[in-house]
This record gives sequence, structure tokens and C-alpha cells, in this order.
Amino acid sequence: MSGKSEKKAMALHTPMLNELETGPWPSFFSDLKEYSKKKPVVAQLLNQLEESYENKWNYWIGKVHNAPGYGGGIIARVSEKADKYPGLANFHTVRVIEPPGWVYSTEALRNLADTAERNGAGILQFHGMSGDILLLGFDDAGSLQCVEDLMHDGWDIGGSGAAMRTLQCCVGQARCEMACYDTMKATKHLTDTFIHYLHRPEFVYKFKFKLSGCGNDCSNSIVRSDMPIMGTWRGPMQVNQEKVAEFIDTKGLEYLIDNVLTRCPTRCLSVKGKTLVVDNENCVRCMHCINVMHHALAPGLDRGVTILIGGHRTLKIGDTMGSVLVPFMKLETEEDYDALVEFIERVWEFWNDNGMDHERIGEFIARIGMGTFLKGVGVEPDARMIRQPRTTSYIKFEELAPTKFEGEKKKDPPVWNREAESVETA
Amino acid sequence: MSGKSEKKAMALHTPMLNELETGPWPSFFSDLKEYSKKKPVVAQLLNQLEESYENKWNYWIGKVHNAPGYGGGIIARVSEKADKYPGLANFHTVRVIEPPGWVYSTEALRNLADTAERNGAGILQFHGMSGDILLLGFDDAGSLQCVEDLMHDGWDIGGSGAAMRTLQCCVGQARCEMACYDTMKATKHLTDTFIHYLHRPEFVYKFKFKLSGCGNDCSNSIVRSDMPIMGTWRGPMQVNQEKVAEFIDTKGLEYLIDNVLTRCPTRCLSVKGKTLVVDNENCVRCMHCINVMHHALAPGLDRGVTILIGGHRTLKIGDTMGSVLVPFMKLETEEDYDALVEFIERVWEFWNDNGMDHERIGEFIARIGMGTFLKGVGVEPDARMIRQPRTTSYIKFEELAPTKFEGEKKKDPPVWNREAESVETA
Amino acid sequence: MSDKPMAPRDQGAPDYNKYLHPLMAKNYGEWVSHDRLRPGVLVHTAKSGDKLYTVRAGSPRTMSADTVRKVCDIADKFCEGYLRFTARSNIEFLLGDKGQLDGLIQAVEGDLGWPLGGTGPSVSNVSHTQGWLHCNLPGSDAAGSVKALMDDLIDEFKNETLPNRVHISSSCCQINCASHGDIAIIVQHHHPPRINHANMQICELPKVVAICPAAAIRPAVVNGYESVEVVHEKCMYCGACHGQCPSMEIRDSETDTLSIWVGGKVSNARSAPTFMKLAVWGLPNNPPRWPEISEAVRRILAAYKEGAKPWERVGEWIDRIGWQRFFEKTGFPFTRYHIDDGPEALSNLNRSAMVRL
Amino acid sequence: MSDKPMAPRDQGAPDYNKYLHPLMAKNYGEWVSHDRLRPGVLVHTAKSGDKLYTVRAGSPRTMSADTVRKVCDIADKFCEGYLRFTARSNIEFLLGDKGQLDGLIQAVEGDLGWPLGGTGPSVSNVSHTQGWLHCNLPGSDAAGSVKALMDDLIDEFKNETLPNRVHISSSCCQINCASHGDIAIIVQHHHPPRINHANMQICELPKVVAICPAAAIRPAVVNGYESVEVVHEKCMYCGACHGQCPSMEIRDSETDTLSIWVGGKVSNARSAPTFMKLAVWGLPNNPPRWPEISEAVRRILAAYKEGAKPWERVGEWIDRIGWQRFFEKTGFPFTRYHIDDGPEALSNLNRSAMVRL
Ligand code: SRM
Ligand code: SRM
Ligand code: SRM
Ligand code: SRM
Ligand code: SF4
Ligand code: SF4
Ligand code: SF4
Ligand code: SF4
Ligand code: SF4
Ligand code: SF4
Ligand code: SF4
Ligand code: SF4
Repeated sequence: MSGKSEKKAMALHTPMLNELETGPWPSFFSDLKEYSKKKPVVAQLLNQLEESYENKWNYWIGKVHNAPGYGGGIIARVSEKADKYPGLANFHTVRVIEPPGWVYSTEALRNLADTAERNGAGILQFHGMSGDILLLGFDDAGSLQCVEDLMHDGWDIGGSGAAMRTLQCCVGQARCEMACYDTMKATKHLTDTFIHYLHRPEFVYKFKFKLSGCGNDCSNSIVRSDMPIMGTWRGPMQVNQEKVAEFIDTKGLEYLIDNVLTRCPTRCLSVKGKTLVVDNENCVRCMHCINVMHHALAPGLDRGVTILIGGHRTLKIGDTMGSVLVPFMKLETEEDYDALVEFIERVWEFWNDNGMDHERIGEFIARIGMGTFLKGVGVEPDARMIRQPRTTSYIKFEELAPTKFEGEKKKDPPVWNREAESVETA
Repeated sequence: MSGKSEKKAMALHTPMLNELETGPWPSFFSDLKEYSKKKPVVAQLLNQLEESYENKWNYWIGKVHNAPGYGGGIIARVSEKADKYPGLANFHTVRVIEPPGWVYSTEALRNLADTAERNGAGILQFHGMSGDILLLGFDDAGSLQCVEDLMHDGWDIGGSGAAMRTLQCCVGQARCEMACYDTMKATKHLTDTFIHYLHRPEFVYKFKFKLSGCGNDCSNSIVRSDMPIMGTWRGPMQVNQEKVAEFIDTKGLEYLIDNVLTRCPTRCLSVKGKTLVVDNENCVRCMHCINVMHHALAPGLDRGVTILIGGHRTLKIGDTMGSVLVPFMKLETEEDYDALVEFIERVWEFWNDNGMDHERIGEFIARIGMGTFLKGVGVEPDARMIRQPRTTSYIKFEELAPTKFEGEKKKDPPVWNREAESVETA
Repeated sequence: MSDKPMAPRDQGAPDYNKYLHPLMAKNYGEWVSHDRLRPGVLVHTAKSGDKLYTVRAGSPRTMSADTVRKVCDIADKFCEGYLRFTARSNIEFLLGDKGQLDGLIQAVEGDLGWPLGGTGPSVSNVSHTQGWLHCNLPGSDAAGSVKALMDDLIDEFKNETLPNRVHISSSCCQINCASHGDIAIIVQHHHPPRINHANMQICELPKVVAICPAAAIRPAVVNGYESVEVVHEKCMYCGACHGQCPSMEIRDSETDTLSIWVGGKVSNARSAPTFMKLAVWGLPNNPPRWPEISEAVRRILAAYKEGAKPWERVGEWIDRIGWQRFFEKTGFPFTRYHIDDGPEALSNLNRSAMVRL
Repeated sequence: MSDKPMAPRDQGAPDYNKYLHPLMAKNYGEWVSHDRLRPGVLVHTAKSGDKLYTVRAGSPRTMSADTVRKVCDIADKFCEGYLRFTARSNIEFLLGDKGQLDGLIQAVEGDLGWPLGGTGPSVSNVSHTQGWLHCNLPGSDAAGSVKALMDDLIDEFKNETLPNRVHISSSCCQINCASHGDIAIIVQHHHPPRINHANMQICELPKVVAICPAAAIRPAVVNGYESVEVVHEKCMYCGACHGQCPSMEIRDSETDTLSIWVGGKVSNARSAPTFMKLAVWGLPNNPPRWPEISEAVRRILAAYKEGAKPWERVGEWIDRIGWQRFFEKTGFPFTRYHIDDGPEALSNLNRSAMVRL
């Protein structure tokens, strides 16, 4: 940020915010207050924030502002109080794609701090809820320069708008014994392969991936991404019976019964003496027994991923949750990766060809039905995709009737809605 | 039935139906074939049925035909093949209210047989799926005479159309140790009190009660009646610890664990030595442990009913299932009965004032929402009415906005449907 | 016709007290336990120490007046003139004197020819509907197909060797008056209704337009007739219109098929009640004995018998082993039509990463 | 501004290999187990026998460049220059040499002033959103309210004494960018949007009309302006329109309230993932420290801590004891607004006779 506005020192008047200086939890306010001595614009920011606290009101308005050639990545904000706080006249956030697994060298972190400070207000967030590094407080020119500097130093800007969004994954194989596939590698591979779709909003709406190394889902994929990808395994889990016996000796049999056996969702664990018996056929890879007895148990050796589809938060039709789309898929060789990429492209194509404006893929599936969706993306139905089969007997066999996403698309109410129309025309 | 048509003998030609004479299960066909020797019209019926079997086609058409002063109870059918089978020109069913619990004296049964035979084809069904006694095969005059004779002998005709329907209950206290209230008495009481609504279709649509003495629901109330009434109890269940010990001695502890303890839905049973410990606070009165150990366990002593609302089969919006409306209510004294009657009237009034034509109460609730329904019928919300609270954050606090059943009733789409309308007007 | 007055009398339900077996009347509300002496025979014990024996037998539901009289003869001889029917159309002869049990069984099985059974963990009588015998809507028969099915399943009726009770229902159209069951058979249509425009005016137009759940029917003038038309894209072939209006014919003897549904459960025991779910569709409607239906039901029963734990109902068993296994074990194909697209479509998806691999 | 070329370069994700702690790089994919040495300190053991120590501390997420540099100083001193952040915005210092553990802890707690914790069965850091600091939509602040809340819950962060991990989220509008949690705080509006008709033409009308989930917005000419109107009966105050169009103001500092939701669960462990459910609504939006929120969260935590079995997440605990008990134990009223009227309304009713009495 290079304008004059920033230079103008401004006294802090923050009686309410000052109350956020007490208490043991680290205070972003104390930090920024201190920093405002170095960065005057931060004082303007804090004074405006104080007004928000006083009036329970917000003074930011959105605008559109992009780096040339890009369709997103800068969240542009202008202040309604720019007269009073000229430094906030333009105060944008730049989203930066994080290193998969949020791992850093201090060199990289210092580079980010320097870039943020040099071009803008010098405020950083680790991390945004989608996983990005967020750099706050740039004016128009500063944000463009920031982007340029980031690019120069090997970073890339994150997603926004109706585009593929920045991916996020758990630490996975870098530091977790549960990881059933290489989440970081997969995240980088998908990001790099599809980077065009991240930078240029060409979809009907946003599309998020989140990758977790196992069913514990430490990357929150199932409710927060359009395509959750979770690690899992085929065949028997690994059991170290010596360690099982040790576990029983240390913790007691009752602990095993109460905390492991009776907690298995499919009741597929039992104990014979000090040996754990696993009915691997019925194990649904929930991870619980492994979590509790991680010294004795581990995921099986034939590993891969389960791909789900359709998670998102609540806008429009209410929360949707990812549901199983591909029960199991290997993700190791180059061919596996190619297959995944090809598969994703097919899903996107069908969704973008048939989805409505602002329709997340979960909403799209809710509208057209999973059966139709599967056909559209060319996936064979599998009973593992469902909790239970249909309970309603009205079926339109497609051979005999058009599917729901074709035909009178906009005028066709979902079959299940009893429309006022029938009454009106009567 | 007195017309000439009946007298006309007709040879049976039933090659396909004859195949229903083999095998161990009693054959309605063999019975009617034999009977047709006595009742010639039955031969016509069987010959028409044979044609149905041959052509996989049905030859009955409905018509409206009622006893004077009644709006239902006779299901009138005319045959498309009346030329060929003149005895089937009119061939109606008379629904007769069964004795609660389907108990009979042979005197009563013989009376029904005689009445059916005297006035019509002499075919009886024990019972219809709603619980009625069904008498088949009357022409217009015969059916009226049949009704008249039934009335004379103390019977009454059953429900049809948009009316309260014939009630049905399990055998209950007459022969079941599980029964938590007097299902027969309650069935008779509600039938008699509301008999006007059974005979005169004045509702927006049909309304069924089914009454079961306990949660085993032997009268199928929960999916098949608009107001399921199920027996239950408050406070501790009855445990005979001696019999528990006997059970363990005979069947073994493992049997107890595998078939009782681990099957309790809320895991509120445990065993100390040979004593069964019940966490009565968490028992949801599912009946399972009592079913398995009925010599040792019994419902508690403070008994009453749980009233549910809204069960029906699949037409229009798909199956609905009854859900809890009144978690507990005593049903013993006259005041209790009066309270129930008053409550039902309130429910009916709200439904009939606001329901659409042909809208079962379960569909009505699906449309307006249970919260609005409760307010309409003046019942306080209770967390036992729900499986879990709402998961969607959009709430219209009624203090600030009209409820869904008021206002632009017909034109208002349910809040949750994304309408084509929004696109059309764009 | 008689000249007695025809006017509403609103007499209400019969007084059941008159119809109670003396031991029922005496011990009303005082029963303490029951046992099953053998399949088809229950004994209930009252606080007083009285014992009431029940002999349950399969009835065809539809009976001639003469058969009803035969039933009465038996009840007069053994049951002091009292008997009852069950919620599943079985008959129950009530007996106070255990000494007469053999005689009663002999009379029921021998004279009447009705099999004893349907108690405890068995296949009880099939709930069914009118079919071609009386209804105006059926696409299939009920009584006949049930007779054929029960011939096939007779051993499961007469013995108590299943994990828990199995309640089967069979309905002759999608309205499904016989409702849910552990196993349920229904008819399915595959076309919109064909309209007889010439005949249309006999109906109440608004009714039939309003009843359509898919808002597919709209008033129209066709060939000069005031009639309706059906928007084919919207119609889901439910047949609701056909119930209101005979001129809207939903049935098609060429294309109608039968489907089998599993896992309906009404009782609250152990698990909450559940709707039934689609198992297999596209079975032929094949009178007079519908062998394909019997075969499919037997497959389900065999897999259930082999795989379920005691007390698990059909739906509970499948929930434990997973639907994938159900389809494997029965050999029925899992198709995209099994995937729900009704009001609860989303919650019927597998919204988790829990899969058997 | 520099004169370097401004053109899309599509560089993709940073190469994480450059950022891996040496022990991570060496043992990538070869970890065999982990232990918690104390709250906030993990040790992961690799097949090679290597041990990697992790010191996890609560971060405020929003930091000045100077604070980032302080963090780097510590990592340079103890961690060979490597560290990471977690999915919940905690910081993790990575350590190869156990001997340096105390020094590292000292530096983090002392110099940086960030508390150790958030591991195992504790309340971890609160996921939160932009609030008044940067977003255009917030009805409340996020970072500030979270600071106040965590001051209150600090002991639950620093100790591992809960039945299982508790993940809290706090969002500043109904869009809820911080998403589900065992406990989640969101803002609720109680009026339809107020429209600034004079300003309306700056927006893309079709967008805002199409985005409304309730089809409540229609184009209209108001006072000569090309604008829209909202059908109040249909509007459900979601604020989706406000996100598209600043001239449709959904917020109201007088009437907006906060609500708390419980039982969101993402992991598949034991039970399938679940959405969060409404616990209490109508809490005041009370800066700077939102004491009513802290109080309500503490009530939930206290009841959970007392009542849940080990490994039960908040939602699993409530499912076992029943919602009725949850409301009893927390003292929150159960109201008709708790009863779902969304797409899964019917299946969220108690469709059984199972009740605790
Ligand atoms: C910055 C961030 C919150 C944060 O403080 O971390 C954020 C901030 C905004 N979100 Fe978000 N969302 C952020 C993660 C999320 C998440 C969480 C996630 O990705 O895991 C969700 C829920 C998951 C999901 O995608 O459903 C989320 C669901 C939304 C929605 C609702 C989308 C929906 O389909 O339901 C909107 C509104 C929209 O898209 O119209 C939205 C919109 C917005 C906007 C752009 C507001 C707007 O429409 O103008 C906010 C910009 C704030 C600002 O000034 O920077 N944001 N948003 C997060 C992105 C940072 C990053 O890139 O890492
Ligand atoms: C006779 C009976 C079947 C049987 O063979 O036992 C029957 C037969 C008919 N039912 Fe039914 N239903 C019979 C019990 C049921 C049940 C079961 C129950 O009551 O437990 C149901 C499902 C439960 C429910 O109410 O949802 C049932 C759900 C229907 C429906 C669908 C109602 C709905 O809202 O989904 C219709 C169609 C309608 O109402 O428009 C219907 C309509 C009919 C009609 C009247 C067909 C019509 O619309 O013209 C049938 C007349 C057949 C005839 O010629 O006698 N019948 N019907 C049952 C009544 C006998 C009795 O009075 O005891
Ligand atoms: C006679 C009858 C009641 C009536 O008024 O007619 C009846 C009688 C008994 N039922 Fe029932 N049930 C009767 C229909 C039902 C129904 C409804 C139905 O079949 O249409 C159900 C609900 C079915 C469902 O969930 O789909 C029903 C679910 C039960 C259950 C719960 C089973 C379960 O585990 O889910 C029990 C408990 C048990 O089996 O111990 C039970 C238990 C009993 C007991 C043991 C109760 C007792 O202590 O006397 C009775 C003897 C049962 C036997 O067959 O061994 N009864 N029972 C019905 C006989 C029908 C038949 O002929 O087969
Ligand atoms: C570091 C982190 C991954 C990352 O890439 O950043 C992580 C790391 C671990 N998680 Fe996680 N989880 C992390 C976020 C999550 C999340 C997502 C979130 O919090 O937003 C979830 C899903 C939460 C949900 O369901 O709402 C999550 C659900 C789990 C579970 C399942 C808990 C359960 O019983 O439901 C386990 C298993 C366990 O606790 O043993 C687990 C286990 C673990 C283990 C023990 C895995 C391992 O063997 O290393 C790690 C140490 C945990 C500890 O704190 O004791 N992790 N974990 C995240 C730390 C967040 C934090 O700072 O608190
Ligand atoms: S999701 Fe699984 S693999 Fe990834 S960090 Fe969590 S426990 Fe480890
Ligand atoms: S991973 Fe889950 S489902 Fe599999 S055995 Fe362990 S607890 Fe059971
Ligand atoms: S519902 Fe209960 S009381 Fe009635 S017959 Fe069945 S087990 Fe007995
Ligand atoms: S009745 Fe059901 S809930 Fe109650 S203790 Fe017995 S098994 Fe458990
Ligand atoms: S199921 Fe259909 S065809 Fe059969 S009796 Fe009922 S309404 Fe008639
Ligand atoms: S079959 Fe059903 S959906 Fe089709 S027109 Fe008739 S009522 Fe409507
Ligand atoms: S929750 Fe709402 S107000 Fe907060 S950052 Fe997200 S969009 Fe903005
Ligand atoms: S607040 Fe929501 S429901 Fe109301 S007009 Fe705006 S988008 Fe539509």
C-alpha cells in the first residue's frame, strides 16, 4: 500500500476493544494494537472495528477487483467510512493457496509476512476456513503488486467465486499413522492439474475439495466440500495381537468392552481370551477401534480412497452432506491419478451442463436425484452409496420416460412437490 | 339378493383358477366353487375372475350407492361384463364394524353368515385391512336390506370415504399380558362417541384410528392410522428378580447378553450377578426385553397411552409415519376419556379448517410443519416429539411473521422448495 | 325388501363383552404370561391361575357362509362358542380345557383343512387386499397370489424356525391397502394413464386434477370433449387419478410388473418402526400361481434365515449386514431405481464414509 | 507498482516437500503410532524409530507480520525452521530433539504468550470467520467473540478432561463459513431484508431474484426505480439476497440474535457424521465479550462433561440420553422453533412410540 492515506497517524479510540486485552487467550486485538504503531492504517481499522462494536454494525461493502487474467482470489472491500478512515477506502484480502497440510518453513512464512507488510496492512490469517492463507488490507494497486510479488516468490493466489476453490487436506502421511493415502500429494496434484478452473470462475457455482487421510476426517471434508476424498482400506485391518494383550493387561477387559467392542457401529469386534477377533467383512472403516487402540491396530495394507459427493453448508436448500460416490479407488500410480482426474472432469461436465446458476453440486443432486446423477456421470449404482433403498413406490423407468434434468427443466417441479398449480387450474 | 339373475345356473369354466385348488394352504377358490353349487351367482363371479386371470384385467367399475342417511359403508361395484354375468351387474361390499379385538360368539358369526347369504352372494371376509367385517356381493336392493338386517341385529356399518374410518385394536387386555390399557374399551368408546363422523363423510379426507396395547403395535397403528394410540407406562418396569435368575440359569448369561442387554436401544439394561438392573430413566418402552423375558418382566404399574399423529400409506407425498404428539396420557377414568375425546375434536377441527381436499393429516403436517400444527391444536412442544431438533437455521419466529397455514395459502410454495417461479420472473 | 324404516341409527361398535370367551371375561386385564406349546398353540396364564389355550390357524380370509358355519361348529364343540380372528386374518380358537386340545387341533386341521401355525418366529398369514375379486383398481389378484405363495411357504407357517416373526403383505395396486410388511408385494405401472376422453365428463374434473401428486393433470378440450390431459414428463404413474376417475386408465396388462419390498417394521421393539424398502422390481405378473414371486420371497427368507440373529426382523438384519450384502445374498440386482428420489432421498443416501470393503 | 508482467501464471500449490520438517520428510508415510505426553504435546513414532515431537498452541489466527516473525524466531531456534498450522488454526511447532521440549514450551507460553493445549479430549481452538474485521455480511464479530469465549474455556483447552474432543465454531452470519461443530454459534435475522430501492440498479437483478431459496423476491418498479420486492410471507430471513446485493439489507442491530447449535460431527468414528442441531436461540449479540454466549457454552460443556461416556462426542451423548434430558440438564427451553420444518422435517420427528417417561 503506497497511498498517502496510510501514512496519516490516527489515535486509537477503542474502549470496547480494550476489553479484549484481558484474559489468557492470545488477543488479536493486542497484537494489532501494538502493530498499529508501525502500520498506521491498522489504527484506522481498529477504530472502525470499535465503531462496529459500539453500533453492532458493519461498514464493509464488497466490490469486484481482480488481477489481470484472473477471475478471483481477491476479496475486495471498501469502507462506508472511507471519509473518516481513508486508509480503509480499499481494503482487500488476497487469498493465497496454502502448502498442502499447512506445513511451512520459516523462510516461507517470513516471505509472506514481508509481502503482506510491504504491499498492505501486514495482517495475516493462518488459515481461512477453506484452507487459504489470507493476507488482509490492500488497496487496489497494493493488492495487484502483492499478487505479483507472491507469484514471483512461487506462491499462487487462491480461489473465490463460481470456481474450483483452494483445496485443503489433513497432515496425512507427513505425520499421521492413520493416513491411508498421500493427501498432500493428491492435493497438490489436483490443485496443479485443475489450476485453470481455480483461477477462472467458469462453473455454475463454487466447487470445493477436501482430502482426509482416513475416516476421522480431520480436514472436515464431508460437510464442507463438494467432493470429499477420504482414505480407507480393503481387506483385513492390521492387528498386533501382542499389543492387544498388552492393552487388555493395562486397561482391563471391561475398558475394552465398554470403549471398543460395544462402540463398533456394526458390532464386528469380539474378544477371545486376549485375542481380538475382527469380522473384517462387516467393518465399515469407521476408525474408532483403531483410534482407541492405535498401538495395536492399524488400517489394512490394501489402501485407497472413498470418494463422496455433495457436501456444503446451509444456503438455499439447507445443509447437504457428502454421500458415497466411489466406494473404493486406489490412488497410488500415475494411472490412478489420471483416472481420478478424468472422473472429476466427467462430474464437472455433467454438473455444469445441467446445473442452474448458483447451484452447488449437492443441491443439483438433490434436485435431479442421485439415480439420474449417476447415469449422467456414468457411474454404476452400488448399494454402498445408500443407507437404504427407496421407500416410495413411484418409479419412472427411464427407458420409458425422460429423466428429470432434461425436458421442461425450469418449469418442471420436482415430482415430489405438490404444487399449487393443480389447484389453480382447477 | 332377489333378482332372477342369481337363479340362473352357469357352468364353471375356470381352468386357471383350478390351479389354485392344489397345495396345502386353504383355497378360497375351492370354498367358493363348492359354494357356487348353492349360490349360482358365485359361479358367475368365479367365471369373471377366471377371465381376469386369463387377461390380467379387471372388470369392476365403482359407483356411488349408500343407505339412506349414510354417506358411506357400501363399496358399490358394477361389472363391465354384466351382459355375460348378469348377477354381477351390481355386486357391492358392505363394511360392518367389527367387535373390537375381533372377538366373536358363534351366534354372532352365524348371524353374519345368514345375513350375507340371505341378501347377497354369501361371501364374507374376516377381516378387511382396516378391520371391518366385509360382506361381498349385493345388488342395490340387497345391500340396503342387508344393512337394515344388520342394524336390526345390533351391528352397524363401517366407514368409507372422507370420514372417520372403522377403528381397529389389538386383543389387548382380553388376552395379552403386555396390554397397558383397555384397547377394546377405548375402541368402542371412540367409535360410539364419534359414530356420526364415521357414517357421514364430512372431513377433508379419511381419518383412521388404530389402538395397540403396547409398543409391539400388533394393530399396525403407526404406519396405518392417522392417530395411533399405543399403550405405555411411566416409572419403573416390573422386574421379578427370581424369574430373572431362573432365566439366566436356564438360558445362560450369554443368551441374556446377546439377546437382551445388547439389543436394548438405549443400552439401559445391565446385569449384576443374577440381578437385572434397569435404568428406567432411559428406557424408551420399546418392549423388547419384556418380550424376551416376559415371565420375569412386565410393563410398570402407572400405565397410560402415547398418542401419535399422521401415519398413512403412500399416496401423494409418500409414506408418512405416526410421530409422537402426546408422550403420555392416562386413559382410565371417565375424565381421561373425556379429555381424549375433547383433544381429538380439537385436532380434527384444526385439520378440517385448514387441510386441503384429499389431504391426510400426515400430509397436512408435512405441509404446514409440526411446529405450526402444535400451535394450531394447542399442544405444548415437547422434546420427546422429535428425534432431533432442526438442523436448518432459517427460522421464522411467528411473533414476527404469519404462519404457513394462513396467508396466501394456495399460492405459497413450501418455504423449502426452490420454485421455477424465481427463474420465470427473472 | 322389508318395510322396516331405513334411517341412520348410529349404533356404534358391537359390545365385545358379549363375545368374550368366559376365561377372557373373567381374567380381563389380569393376564400375566404366555407360552407357546407348539407352533400354532399359545397358552396364556392369568393371575387367577386360569389358563386359556389358543389354537391359531391360517384362514383364507375370504369365506363362504357355509365355511363360516363350519368354523362355528368347531367353536361350539370345543370353545364354548367363542373364537376370534387376528390382525393378520388368522383364526384363533379359544379353549379352556387342555384335554380338548388334540380334538380341536384334529378338527381344525382335519375337518376344516386349515393349517396350524403363524405363531412366534414364523411366517404368519399374508395380509392382502381385494384384487380382481372386488376392487376397481387392481393390476393383479391378491387372494390367488397369496394362496399360491402360502402353499410355497407352508413350512415356514407351520414351524417356528425363523429368527423372528415375518409379516408379509400383498397388494394389488400401488395404493397398497395391505400396507407395510417385512416383505411386501405390490404392482407397478410404467406409463401415464390413458384417457378415455369421450367418457371423461362423467367425473368431477376438479377432483381428479387436484389429486395428482405431481400436478401433471390439466383440464383440456380434446376432440371436442371437456376432458383433461396429462403432462407425461411430470406424471409418475402412481395411479392416484385412476382411483378418482375410471376414464384415466393406469393399468396395462402388457407392461405392469410386480415388485417386492423389504424391511417394513411396525413394532417399536429394539429399533424404531421403519418403512419398507425396494428389494426387486420388474417381476412378471403371472397368474394363476405367480411362481416368480414365490421364488423371490423364498430367496429373501432363505438369506434371512441363514444370516439373521435371533430377534432380528428382516430390516434389522439387513441394516446390520449392509444392503450390499443383502443384494449379494439374494442375487437381486442393485439398480439406480433403488436409489430414493422421494421426499427423504437425501437422508437415504450413505452420508458417511462407512463402507464395507 | 512494479513493471513486471501481470499475466496469469497458474503456478498451483506450493511444493510442500520444501516445507517438511526433516523428520517428516524422512519418515513420510512411515509413522506407526503417537502418544500424548501432556496436553498440547504429541509425539509420533516412525517405523525407523524416529520420534517427532509436536507442541500445539492456541493461535488467534489473525496475526500481524511482526507476530509471524516472532513465531518464526521460535521455530528457527527449536524446530530447524519448520512448523505447521492445524485444521483448527492452532500452531504446531515440530521438534526432533526431546531435550529441547521444555525450552520450546517456555518460548511458546512465555515469549509468544500462546497457551499449550487443544490435543486429545479437550476444547480445541474455535473455528471462526471474518466478522466485522473484513466481511461485508456479518451481523456480529467472530475473532472478538472467540477471544472472549476462549478466555472463558481456557482450562478446557489446556487440559484433556472431557469425554472426547470438542470442536466449536463461531460464524458471523447464517451463511456460517465456520460451519458445523460439536457446538456452533451463529447469527439469526428476524425480518425480511429492507430494500434500498434507489441503490438497486447497481446489482444484477436476475442474480438476486434467482438466489432466493424461497422464491420471495420479484422484480418491481418502486418509486420509479427498477427494483425488486420481497413477499414477506415467503421470506425466511436467510440473507442469501444480501450476499448478492448490498441494497437488500438483512441485518438489524436491534433484533438480530445469536443461536447455539450442538451435535455437529464430521468424523466417521463410531457413528456416521451428523449435522448440528438447534440448542438455544434468541441470545443477545453483546459485544465486546458476549458473556451470554460463554455462559451457554459452559452449560453445555458442564452437562456433557458430567454425563457423557468416554469417546462420546456431544451429539452422541445427547442421542443416548435423549433430547428431553439435554434440555433438562442445560435448562434451555424446548420450543416449537426447535421442531424442524426444513427438507428433512418429517424424519426429524420421533416416528416411533419410544419415549422416556
Ligand atoms: C474468508 C472465509 C471465512 C474466514 O474467515 O475464514 C469466508 C468468507 C466469506 N464467505 Fe465463506 N468463507 C470461507 C470459508 C467458507 C466455508 C468453509 C470451507 O470452505 O470449508 C464455507 C462452508 C462450506 C461450503 O462451501 O458450503 C463457506 C460458505 C460460504 C457461502 C455459502 C455457500 C453455500 O453454498 O452454502 C457463501 C455465500 C455464497 O457463496 O453465496 C460464502 C461467502 C463468503 C464471502 C465471500 C461473503 C460474500 O458472499 O460476499 C465472505 C468473504 C469475507 C471476506 O471479506 O473475506 N461462504 N465459506 C473463508 C474462506 C477463506 C479461505 O479461502 O480459506
Ligand atoms: C377393502 C380394503 C382392502 C381389503 O381387501 O381389505 C380396501 C380397499 C380399497 N381401498 Fe384401501 N382398503 C382397505 C384398507 C386400506 C388400508 C389399510 C388400513 O386401513 O390399515 C390402507 C393403508 C393405510 C392408509 O389409510 O393409508 C388403505 C389405503 C387406501 C388408499 C390410500 C390412502 C392414502 O391416503 O394413501 C386409497 C385411495 C384413496 O383413498 O384415494 C384406498 C382405496 C381403496 C378403494 C376404496 C379403492 C378406490 O379408491 O375405489 C378399495 C375398495 C376395494 C373394494 O372394492 O372393496 N385405500 N386402504 C381395506 C378396507 C377394508 C376394511 O374396511 O376393513
Ligand atoms: C393375535 C395378535 C393380536 C391381535 O389382536 O390379533 C398378536 C398377538 C401377539 N403378539 Fe403381536 N400379534 C398380532 C399381530 C402383530 C402385528 C401386526 C401384524 O402382524 O400385522 C405386529 C407388528 C408387526 C410389525 O412390526 O410389522 C406384532 C408385533 C409383535 C411383536 C414385536 C415383534 C418384533 O420383535 O418386532 C411381539 C413381541 C414378540 O414377538 O415377542 C408380539 C407379541 C405378541 C404376543 C406374544 C403378545 C402376548 O403376549 O400375547 C401375542 C402372541 C404372538 C404369537 O404369535 O406368538 N407381537 N404382532 C396378532 C396376530 C397376528 C397373526 O395372526 O399373525
Ligand atoms: C492436526 C490435525 C490435522 C491437521 O492436518 O491439522 C489433527 C490431528 C490428529 N487428529 Fe484429528 N486433527 C485435526 C483436526 C480434526 C478435525 C477437524 C476439525 O477439528 O476441524 C476432526 C473432525 C472433527 C469432527 O468430527 O467434528 C478430527 C477428528 C479426529 C478424530 C475423531 C474424533 C471422534 O472420535 O469423533 C480423531 C481420533 C481420535 O481422537 O483418536 C483424530 C485424531 C487425530 C490424531 C490423533 C491423528 C494422529 O494419529 O496423529 C492427531 C492428533 C490429535 C490430537 O489433537 O490429539 N482426529 N480432527 C487437526 C488438529 C486440529 C486442532 O488444532 O485441534
Ligand atoms: S484424517 Fe486421518 S490421516 Fe488425516 S490427520 Fe486425521 S487421523 Fe490422520
Ligand atoms: S474400524 Fe470401526 S467398524 Fe471397523 S472394526 Fe473398528 S470400530 Fe468396527
Ligand atoms: S400390541 Fe401389545 S398389548 Fe396388544 S396384543 Fe400386541 S403385545 Fe399385546
Ligand atoms: S423396554 Fe426396551 S428400552 Fe426399555 S429396557 Fe427394555 S429393551 Fe431397553
Ligand atoms: S391395493 Fe389397490 S387394487 Fe387392491 S384393494 Fe387396495 S385400492 Fe384396490
Ligand atoms: S398417474 Fe399419478 S402422477 Fe400420473 S397423472 Fe395420474 S395422479 Fe398424476
Ligand atoms: S459467516 Fe457470513 S459474515 Fe462471516 S465471513 Fe462468512 S459470509 Fe462473512
Ligand atoms: S432473506 Fe432469503 S428468503 Fe428472504 S428475500 Fe432474501 S434470499 Fe429470499
